[in-house]
Amino acid sequence: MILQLLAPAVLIGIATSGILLATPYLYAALGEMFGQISGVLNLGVEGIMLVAAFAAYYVVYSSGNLIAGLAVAIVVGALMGLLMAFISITLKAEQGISGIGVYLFGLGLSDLLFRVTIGTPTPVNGFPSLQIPFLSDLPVLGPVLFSQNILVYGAFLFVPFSWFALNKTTIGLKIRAVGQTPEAADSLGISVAGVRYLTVTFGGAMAGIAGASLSIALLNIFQQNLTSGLGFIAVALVYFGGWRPLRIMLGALLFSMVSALQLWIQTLGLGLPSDIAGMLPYVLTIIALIFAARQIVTQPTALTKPFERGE
Amino acid sequence: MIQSVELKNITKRFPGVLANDHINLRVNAGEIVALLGENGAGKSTLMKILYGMYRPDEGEICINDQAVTISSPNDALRQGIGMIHQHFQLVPGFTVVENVALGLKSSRGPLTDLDVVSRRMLELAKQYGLQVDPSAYVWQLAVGQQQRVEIIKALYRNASLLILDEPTAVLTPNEVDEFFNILRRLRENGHALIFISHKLQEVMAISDRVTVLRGGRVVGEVATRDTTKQELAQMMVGRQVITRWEKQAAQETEPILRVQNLTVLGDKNLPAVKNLSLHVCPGEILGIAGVSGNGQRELAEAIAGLRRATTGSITSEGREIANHSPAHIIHSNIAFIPEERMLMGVVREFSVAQNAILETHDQLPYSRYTFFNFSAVNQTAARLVNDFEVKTPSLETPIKVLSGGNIQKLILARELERAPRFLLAAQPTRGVDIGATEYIHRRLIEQRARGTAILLISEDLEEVIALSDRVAVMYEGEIVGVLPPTTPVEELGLYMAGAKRA
Amino acid sequence: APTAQPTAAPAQPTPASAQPTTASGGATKPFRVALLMPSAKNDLSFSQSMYDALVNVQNEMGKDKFEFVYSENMFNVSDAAAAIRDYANKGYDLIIGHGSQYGASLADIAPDFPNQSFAWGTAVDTFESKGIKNIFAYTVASDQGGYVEGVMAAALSKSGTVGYIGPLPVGDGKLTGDGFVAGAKATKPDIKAQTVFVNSFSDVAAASQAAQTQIASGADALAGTSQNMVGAVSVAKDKNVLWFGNDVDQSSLAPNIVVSSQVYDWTLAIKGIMNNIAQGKRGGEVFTLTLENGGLRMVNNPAFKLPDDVKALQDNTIKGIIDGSIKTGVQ
Amino acid sequence: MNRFDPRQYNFILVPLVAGSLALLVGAVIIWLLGANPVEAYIAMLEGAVGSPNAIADSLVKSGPILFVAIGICIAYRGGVINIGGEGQLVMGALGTTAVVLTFRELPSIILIPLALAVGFAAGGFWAAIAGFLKAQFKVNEVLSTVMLNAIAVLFMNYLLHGVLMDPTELDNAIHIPQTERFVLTADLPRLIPTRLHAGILLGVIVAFLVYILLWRTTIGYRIRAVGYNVIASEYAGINVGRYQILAIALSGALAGLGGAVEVLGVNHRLFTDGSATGFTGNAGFNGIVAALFGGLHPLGAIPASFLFGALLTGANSMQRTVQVPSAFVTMLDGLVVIFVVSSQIWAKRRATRRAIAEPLVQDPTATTIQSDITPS
Ligand SMILES: Nc1ncnc2c1ncn2[C@@H]1O[C@H](COP(=O)(O)OP(=O)(O)OP(=O)(O)O)[C@@H](O)[C@H]1O
Ligand SMILES: Nc1ncnc2c1ncn2[C@@H]1O[C@H](COP(=O)(O)OP(=O)(O)OP(=O)(O)O)[C@@H](O)[C@H]1O
Ligand SMILES: [Mg+2]
Ligand SMILES: [Mg+2]
Repeated sequence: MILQLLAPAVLIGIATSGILLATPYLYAALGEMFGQISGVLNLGVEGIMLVAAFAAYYVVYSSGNLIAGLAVAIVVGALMGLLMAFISITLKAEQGISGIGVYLFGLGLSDLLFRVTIGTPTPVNGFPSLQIPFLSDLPVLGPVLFSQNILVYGAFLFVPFSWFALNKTTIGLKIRAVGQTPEAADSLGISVAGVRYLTVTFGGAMAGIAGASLSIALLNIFQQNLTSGLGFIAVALVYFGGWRPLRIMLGALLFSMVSALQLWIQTLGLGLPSDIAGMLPYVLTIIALIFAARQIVTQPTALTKPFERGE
Repeated sequence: MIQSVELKNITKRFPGVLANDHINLRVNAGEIVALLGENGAGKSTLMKILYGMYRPDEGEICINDQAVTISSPNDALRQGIGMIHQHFQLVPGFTVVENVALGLKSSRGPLTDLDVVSRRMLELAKQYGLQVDPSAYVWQLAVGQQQRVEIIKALYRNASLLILDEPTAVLTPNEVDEFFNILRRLRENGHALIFISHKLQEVMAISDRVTVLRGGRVVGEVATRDTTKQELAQMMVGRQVITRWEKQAAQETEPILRVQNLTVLGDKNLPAVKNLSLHVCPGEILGIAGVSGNGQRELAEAIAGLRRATTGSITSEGREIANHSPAHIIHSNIAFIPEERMLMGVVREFSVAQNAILETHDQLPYSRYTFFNFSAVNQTAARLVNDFEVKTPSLETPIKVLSGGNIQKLILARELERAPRFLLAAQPTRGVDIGATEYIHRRLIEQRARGTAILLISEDLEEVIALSDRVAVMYEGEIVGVLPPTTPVEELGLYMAGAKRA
Repeated sequence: APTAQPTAAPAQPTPASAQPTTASGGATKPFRVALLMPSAKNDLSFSQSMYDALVNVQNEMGKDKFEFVYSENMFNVSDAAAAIRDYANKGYDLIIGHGSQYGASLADIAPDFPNQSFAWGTAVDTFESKGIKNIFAYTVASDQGGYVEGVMAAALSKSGTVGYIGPLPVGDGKLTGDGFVAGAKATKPDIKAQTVFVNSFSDVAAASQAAQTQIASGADALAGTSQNMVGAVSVAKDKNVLWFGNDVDQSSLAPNIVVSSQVYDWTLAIKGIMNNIAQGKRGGEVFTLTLENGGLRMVNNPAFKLPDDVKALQDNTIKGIIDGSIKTGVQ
Repeated sequence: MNRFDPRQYNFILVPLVAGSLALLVGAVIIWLLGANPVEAYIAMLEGAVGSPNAIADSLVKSGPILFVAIGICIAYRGGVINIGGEGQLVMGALGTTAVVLTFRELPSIILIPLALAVGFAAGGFWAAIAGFLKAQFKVNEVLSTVMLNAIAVLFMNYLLHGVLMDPTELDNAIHIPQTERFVLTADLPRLIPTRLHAGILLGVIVAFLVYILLWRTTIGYRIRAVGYNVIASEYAGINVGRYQILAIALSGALAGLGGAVEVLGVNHRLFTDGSATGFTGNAGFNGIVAALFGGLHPLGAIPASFLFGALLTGANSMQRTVQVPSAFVTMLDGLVVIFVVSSQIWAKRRATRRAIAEPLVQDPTATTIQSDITPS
């Protein structure tokens, strides 16, 4: 059984679909990471992704303009992020629960809008794959790595970008400070709320791209609950990766590859019942969380704690 | 550059409290003004107003005789006001230079310029004697060094007025001396300083003028050279305060607590207590002196059962308690006054009565078959509140509303109620004003007289000397000397700094 | 136990419209139907197949003769039961619980409304054995369509591998898959026919990943059931792999690659039920859609150029299933 | 000590206002959808409480919400956030189902309590996993419970098209993922001749028991101590890990009981739509909101859950009457959650102000008391 899974075709297959599905995870998880590092847990990513996925899909459906679709997804995602920021930062609501509210709201809203505007799932032409000259001609690696659509490349470029932004810029310094010791940042005149608004809104915009990557790049369709829990996994990946971009990327790849793996196990007729195989990614995530939880040093200690001066 | 800062008629109300009541205060360049007062007198509130963290209800702030509005720490920094809080405002996961650079405009636009900051920082450090490694992580630094980082942060931002809120509470005598040297150098350079402390000898040593607050009002203003410690205490509390205690000499008998060859790992998984041995006899106070971070906390936690002992033994009345559960240890007649009362000593949201039975709630008469007997609980709580003069509106009041001194009294009452054979008191008076400190000291001395063995861990050398029968100095996880309390402070300081061992 | 009996409800005031209405026209009152669906009415799948059937009937009979209302996304039985009772109180002539989970609630409620009819599916139990007389059941032999698709897929496949993607290994999704594999094997005994279930009716990304897996493992003709298959179709379209749809005609999703779809036409069941009611029989009958009775149809995509030999094979297979000479082997 | 003081839990007004605001936003959306909001909300009201049957339906709907909400009160007081209600409902229902299918000859008087007990235990076990991971490995329980939800549902699906499947389904080759209908002796008694079953009454009783547990017993005292302050609890000799696990396990057990009640009282069999939502109706999430609504007090959870059940039942009825898409109901649900959780700040502020200001203002020694505050 193991041997069959180690066949080159299978490994390449797993890698290919792993890289594709890692795309929405990367945008959503890295965006969420910024919010969490600054101290805000946004559990509403799933809802934001849904609304943005619909928005992008709708624009592309009605105009065919992919760039406009992506831009609208970003704006819509940012607005939803802003809503989440307002609830959790200004109104200091319990973040785990307000996230569920945003999720339900997004789930309902996206479906509602879809129903009143388009109604039935209709495919659109999404981002075409973009062959990178020369590199895409490489044997094996070429098709896997260098003939994807632009959003896939973008997702992987977002990884070093995030690392750089966090560790090499002044705003990165502020974000980390605000999530670890908001009082310290506050005493230096840094607006804790301001930084958090920024990161959560940015995270929303990224969740917007994540949604768009599904509806106008990977699946090229919209349907009720298109994301099916993807956003929640993205949130888990942030913990999994211990708030570090590279590890989050590894987590995203691992998760999406294990999802592919369990489908391969079925495809090859290896006799593991589909539901049991389907548990693999979740069980794996829990196991990984056990290890991630040990990395206390990087943990944003103020995560989920609203900041109040003088207490 | 600030020539003078003047607070005029500042009033600040909190729900139910008049924290500042028409306060006037002036400080000039090249001058250190000390602010004195009991706990809750309004010192920190006044300073937070000056630093823009609170808005005053009335009154105004003048800098160089010009009225200014300071509505955020940012404004304060812009005006040249810096504040060093009692609880350091540092990001522990950052390096020193990152902490300094935080929030500054960078010379490289959106990118950090840590090299530039690091260079300028070292210049400043040299000028004022504030040596610290820019690339070290803050969590790795000793408290005294962290404080230097705080000062550097303020100076880097061109602060010419520095507010120092209880800066010495966590320093050793030697560190205090160094710290005062830094303050003097700042004063010579034309900085203005406001200094808050509960320790009168420090006020006498460093300040030029003293302002005393009581109940939110200014009750006295004197030049330091025209006053004495006794007079200041009188102003603050309204009576004389005892700082020296007469007590019977302790008997050397069979010890109650015996620690042998104990090794305990710290948070970073390195040995924090190394092969340490000590014993405490009935009717004796053993004081542990030492700079914080030398293993005192880990020692206390190991005795309390909160931290594993990797080797060695801890016995109480001959029975092994090392690596037993906290519950087991509590039931072996051992009591604790933990270091951080708000964090460890009480459940802030619980009422006074509920906190009074924190360890004994599952015992008769407070509960039977897991069901509470509320009248028994309230009876005991009422008696403790009464006996220990805990000022509280009611037994139902959430304890977080009480003052630190009163919370400390309740903890003391609760622990002594259990008639312990051994009491571990860690920092029992940290941040507590002199009135309450005197009260707590008296209770400890009384308990000693009843034959309880007491292990006193304190960074306040004065306190250790005043209460202990023997003083053990801890340095880097070891006891480097057990000395009589009559040992000169300077010599103790040498032991504490690791420069000398017995 | 106190609850051994179905609720002894006080006789519900019988609504006016519960007077036997004739379905075949002539009467002044329209025939009124209420439909509860587990997902959305336009899910391109199970729910839509019933919704479309009602629209068909309405178009045929006219809005004045046939009225219907619906509740979507009613999978939750507690919600559905409330809705069923509400519709019954409002006097609908026929209340359809389009999902096998509604059976218990119908059996609970139906006896209180003896002058109205209820129907549910896919199921074969009308509760007549429990003395309930006003419940119909309906089901579908989707293995037949799956078989036809398997035959065609095998015939069209160049790689020698075909695949089926299902939601859960249950219900009509499983039947179709079993039929598909049987049909493919019957056509080319050495063909590889692989099935994958994605454990969800709604996870589009998972369906798309499953299609990628199938294609990467060599499949060049795929079939699938459930609303999330739009994700699989999208991948198939990208990779130019043939697709066979189920439940409804899916040609519109990808005109270039959709070969054929197995369409459930519940019109047959609806009309059968209405006829029964017109004759005064309010329940007790089971309707099964088959290729034979026309409730199941293979709808070929006009835009796809189906080779003549495959078309002939399709026709023969359908004929064989209808006359019983071909058995799907499923059951 | 902390007896029940309605004033202290006067959290009801604020969420009520918040809920109304959410409905107001909903009205605008209905209007945008081209329907008449007034008509819609009248239909909603009628559907929720317009007739004995409607009231019964609302109460039945609130059943699992109530059980989850009571459980959330315990978890929350113990400082654990349990997002795993969905999975725990599923596991509870599974446990109950297994009992009913195995011991079908037992008389009701034994079968029902046994089935409920196993559902309770199964939900508790499932939640305890998250508790254990938190206590032992510091795994964030928000995430582990979300993962455990997914696993529970897959597990249920696995059993439902395997060993638990109705044998007649196997014969029919249709393979509908459901069990056979339970024996009639396993049906929970009806309270009045509607769908209202005794499970709802059980929920109310359990709420009272949990109230007593939390505020009258040492177990509750420890759970709350741990919830407020882990370090102080440890110092006081409380085994923090054990009580964290206990809090979330009890919380999950109650959710499990909710699942048990739902299958025994409403569905009379177990089935799946491939997700949990279909069977639970999102009760695992709505229960959290209802708990907040009720001020995280088990007695507050009772009216809060009923309100929620009525809201959802009414919204469905509104869907039928004015034919707005069902997605609207989901969205309205989200809006209510958002508004209610956002309004907590006002409820909290009022409570704090009372706790700090009131006793001190009344007490003549107020100023002296405050005058020697030392924070640590
Ligand atoms: N944010 C606040 N809200 C309400 N009351 C407050 C607040 N901050 C301080 N107080 C109250 O104001 C009074 C003055 O407190 P303040 O902290 O200024 O005293 P302090 O002199 O600094 O005491 P200490 O010596 O203990 O540091 C106290 O009664 C305190 O309880
Ligand atoms: N929001 C609040 N409501 C009620 N009381 C408060 C509040 N904030 C603080 N207090 C009380 O006021 C006291 C002083 O609080 P504060 O934050 O000023 O600490 P501080 O000790 O004076 O500052 P520092 O330790 O830096 O000198 C605390 O003991 C606390 O009980
Ligand atoms: Mg102070
Ligand atoms: Mg203080």
